Amino acid sequence: MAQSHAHDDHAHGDHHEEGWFLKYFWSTDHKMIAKQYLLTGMALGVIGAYFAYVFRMQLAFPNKPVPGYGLVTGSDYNALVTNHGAIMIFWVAMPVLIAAFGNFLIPLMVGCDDMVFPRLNRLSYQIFLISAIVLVSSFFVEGGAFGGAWTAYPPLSAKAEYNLTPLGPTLWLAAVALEFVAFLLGGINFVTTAMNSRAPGMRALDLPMAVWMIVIASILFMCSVGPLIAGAVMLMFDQTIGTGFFDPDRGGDPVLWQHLFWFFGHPEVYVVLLPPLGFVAEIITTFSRKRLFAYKTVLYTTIGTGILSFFVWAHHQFIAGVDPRMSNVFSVTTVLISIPIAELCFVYIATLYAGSISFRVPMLWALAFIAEFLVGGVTGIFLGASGADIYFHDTYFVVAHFHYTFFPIAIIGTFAGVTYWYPKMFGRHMDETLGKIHFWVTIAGFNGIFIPLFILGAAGDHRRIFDYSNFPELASPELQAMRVFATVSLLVMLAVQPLFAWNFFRNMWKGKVAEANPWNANTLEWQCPSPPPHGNFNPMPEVYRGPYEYSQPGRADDFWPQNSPT
Amino acid sequence: MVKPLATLRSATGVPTGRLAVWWVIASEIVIFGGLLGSYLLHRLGHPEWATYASHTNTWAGAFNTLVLLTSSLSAVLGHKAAEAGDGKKAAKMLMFTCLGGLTFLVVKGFEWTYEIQHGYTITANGFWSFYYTAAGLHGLHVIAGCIIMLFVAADARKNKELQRVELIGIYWHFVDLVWIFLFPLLYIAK
Amino acid sequence: MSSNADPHGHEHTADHAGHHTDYVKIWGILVVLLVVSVTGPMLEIRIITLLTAFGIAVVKAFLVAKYFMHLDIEKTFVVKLLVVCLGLMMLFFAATAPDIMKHWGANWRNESAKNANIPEVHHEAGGEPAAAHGEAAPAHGEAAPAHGEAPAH
Amino acid sequence: MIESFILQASSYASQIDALIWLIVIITGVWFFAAEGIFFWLLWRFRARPGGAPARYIDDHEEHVLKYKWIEIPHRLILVCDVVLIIGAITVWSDIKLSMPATDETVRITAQQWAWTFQHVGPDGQMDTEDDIVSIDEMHIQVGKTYKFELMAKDVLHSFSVPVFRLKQDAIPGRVITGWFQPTITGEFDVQCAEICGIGHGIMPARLYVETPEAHAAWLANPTHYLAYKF
Repeated sequence: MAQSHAHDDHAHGDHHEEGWFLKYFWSTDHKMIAKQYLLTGMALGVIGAYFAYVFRMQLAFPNKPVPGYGLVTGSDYNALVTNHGAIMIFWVAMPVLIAAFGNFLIPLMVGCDDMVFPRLNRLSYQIFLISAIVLVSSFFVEGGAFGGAWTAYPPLSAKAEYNLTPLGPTLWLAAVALEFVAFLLGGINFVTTAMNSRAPGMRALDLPMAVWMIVIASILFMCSVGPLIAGAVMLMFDQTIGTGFFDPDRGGDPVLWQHLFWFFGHPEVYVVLLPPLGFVAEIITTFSRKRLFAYKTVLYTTIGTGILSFFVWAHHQFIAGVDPRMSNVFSVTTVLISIPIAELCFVYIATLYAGSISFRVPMLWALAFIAEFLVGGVTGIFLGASGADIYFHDTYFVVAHFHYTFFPIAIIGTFAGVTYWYPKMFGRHMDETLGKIHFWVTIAGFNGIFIPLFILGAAGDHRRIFDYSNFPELASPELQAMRVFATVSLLVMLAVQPLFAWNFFRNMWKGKVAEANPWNANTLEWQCPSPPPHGNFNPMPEVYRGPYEYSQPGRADDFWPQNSPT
Repeated sequence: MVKPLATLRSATGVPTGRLAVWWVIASEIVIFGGLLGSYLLHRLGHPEWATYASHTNTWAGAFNTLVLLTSSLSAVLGHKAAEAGDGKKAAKMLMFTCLGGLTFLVVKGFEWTYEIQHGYTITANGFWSFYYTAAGLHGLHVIAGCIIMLFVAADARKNKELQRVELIGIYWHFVDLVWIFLFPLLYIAK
Repeated sequence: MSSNADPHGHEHTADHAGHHTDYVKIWGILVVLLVVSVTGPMLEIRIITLLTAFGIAVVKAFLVAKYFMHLDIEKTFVVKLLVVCLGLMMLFFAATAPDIMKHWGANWRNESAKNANIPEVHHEAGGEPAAAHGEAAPAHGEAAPAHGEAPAH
Repeated sequence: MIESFILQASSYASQIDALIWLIVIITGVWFFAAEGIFFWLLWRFRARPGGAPARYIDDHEEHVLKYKWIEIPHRLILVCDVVLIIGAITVWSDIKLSMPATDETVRITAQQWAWTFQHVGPDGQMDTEDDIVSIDEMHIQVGKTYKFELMAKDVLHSFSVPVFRLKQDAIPGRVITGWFQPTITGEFDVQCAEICGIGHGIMPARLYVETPEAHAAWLANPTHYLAYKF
């Protein structure tokens, strides 16, 4: 029952034929809102990647005009680095991983027709779109964009006479605040739908891991963003009205902002980590035809990691002037949080045992996620141990560490999710060979960028310095050669991305038509037509078993959909 | 706009509307918690703020607390009426709650103009910055509550969506709770 | 998430209907507590001020949450969620206090906060005569409030 | 592990490098074990045409495997973490918490885009007539233990001397103290490690660790450097 994507005929309820605008821009259908988030996130991902290209060219070939940008001055460099970080975390990782896949998957995997509050869902996307526009507009205002790092530490971010960009910081802060509002509204939708609208017969432990992970991520976000919203109000007043919340001369304290920011900051990195872990769980079970190893262990370690993530935030501030005695406390909790995450990785690796692993493109991405994330997790111990962090803090070692965690999360996790659910989202298949070429070049390029950065960080390269020629020790030819190598690897990686774009957009119309369950998976989203019509299921599914009952002994085919009675 | 089937299901036993409002309350606790926590940190660190705080008008604060408590009473009576299915009484009670909110804002308006005229503006010093930010954010929530209440009362009068009376009631009680803590922190600790 | 999956839970669970606390009585108690919490601090005794102002605020909050918000008959995971959020705020307060509330520590001291700590003895920032404690006499003198900050470091 | 990339020029540099070595060994073992098993499983259980299908692991076998593959590594990691924590805290406490008897004090002030160093001068007393204040240059004597008082005038900065393994943020409104003891002579870089605006990349300073004679010579004729009352 292949349905061409262009025309949405469905049997569920009478639905007048919507106009072009209503269908694509004013839709309350969770699947359309998911695609809106996905495409907006990808568009901003292109902008973020462009910033990375420009400042990496400046680092490799200092003070030479960068093709496609021109000469990169000190303030340009700071603005590019600041907004590369902010865009990639707030406007690429969160919308794509939580909002796009959350919107698309939760109603389908839970077996209901839509999100609980469709109009609130549409409103949250619109507020997110406004926040993206406000952020991009901050580049065209007088004085340029905000250049005080994505952590926006006052007094630099609070006073225009220090950051020399009068309008940039306020616009940047307004964009971030709007983005928080969008994800608070979205989060409520995700959590309520997942908790309340489960299909009849679906117990909590029958939920696929992807739903659990997105729900726990939303809960972590909602419980941690509060103090930063209060902080953003205070910083906005400091910037505009001239109050002294973070001004040491007027009774304020800059360290308070650091605490408010990182109290949100660390749970935030787990907010973006959990959804890809959920996608990886779905993909490795499907392509190794194996039951997820120790479902309960995965769930309880995830909840444990979530709780522990509230106790570790000051490891970002070991040498930032917090009391050294507190640093010891946070060093203990930070090193201890490596235990649940290591356990999670071991459980995923153990799932592959006694499987029959087929290396399709989604599986390649999911396996690459595990392999690369292990590097990120392991190098985090160097920074969590307070003694070693004295040297490593704010060097390129830190940059390499968090790219080995963020890149698997935001890029590898997204490609895994997109290639796996593409047939369901668009009703057609992506090309396999193009996918593999894109995979191998991207992974090779990624490692080529960040392994040299580990070495540069160990050699003493500090962050956010646009020209190392002022530092004799760092201006040595060997270190400069490594910076050039990293930049060239970035160029190689960026060069292959249009291949993915071509594969992604062309196959929406020209790709091989996909059947309902191309990967023979068990979860509910594969039990309705691709792409699912408005109202998703007809009739509404009942659930009889867990999501991972693959290779049941004594059954003909090696998968057992959740909703099939026999 | 036909309601999706998802809204009618209640796997946790808590109706969807109320579950969503509890999540709103949870995220609001963390927002006000962050702001009041920062205020308390500074307040305990700077004993001299007590002298600045002596210029707040305790009587206005006390009267406002009384107003909000009374409006909480009418909100819960409205919820009781809605449960009994009496949409008209529920709407009347909600309008009374809204009136309480407006009185609160009017009293705050007079209070603030008096203080600003005497030079205690938001940029005067740390205490007044927190005073206007915290009370201002709370005031915004009172305004938002009143506006939503008007819509809910309009529907309730026609006996439609009666469960929303309870939902806006919970939100209003939370706004009252925040003021119950704001009052001693800003007005009494002298 | 408790998983009693009653398939089609009726939209408006009726568990509230049979519950008739006398709301006006609760309101009466709250008003009495308010009066006490306002008069208590007037005795100028610090411990009484703390006890009445903040102790009673907690009691009032408990009453509103229990009776008005019906948290006593709400599902337990909702109560747990709200308590966890409060706990997070206390955690944030406890871990941030050594840096913000205290102005010195191991190998550091907060000079600017320390200077500001010298309570202006009997004169308001801006030098108008001492506003007698508690009495709401409008402080005359120049309206422009001098910043209450420490001498520029 | 990092001494091959950068010199060890202060007394506690070797302590930090030893801690880094400890972390490299512990995390390296776990990392290569996990990746090794991971790639082995991929190769061993790859889907071959006509190969064995996937085997269903029932709850009992999963419980046994879980104990072997998850519980035991879980406990071992806990032991490794305890060792790491003890190492980290001892190094941290020696450097940041304790303040040994210091011979001299240096006052370092960071501002938007320059470092100001106030040396005690020949009389050894701070804030006396003969203090020597120099911009972007710090002159110290090898072997002496120095106490530094770090301040910032405007925004956050961070005093970082990679070869000393010394890094401490400077916060406006706060005075943060610490210590270091140079062990080899030479000219070294001082970097700002906290973003402080447009000039963050162009506020390097030079650190001159001199022999006692050279230091005395420098002290003798401070006219060469900016000497003015602070």
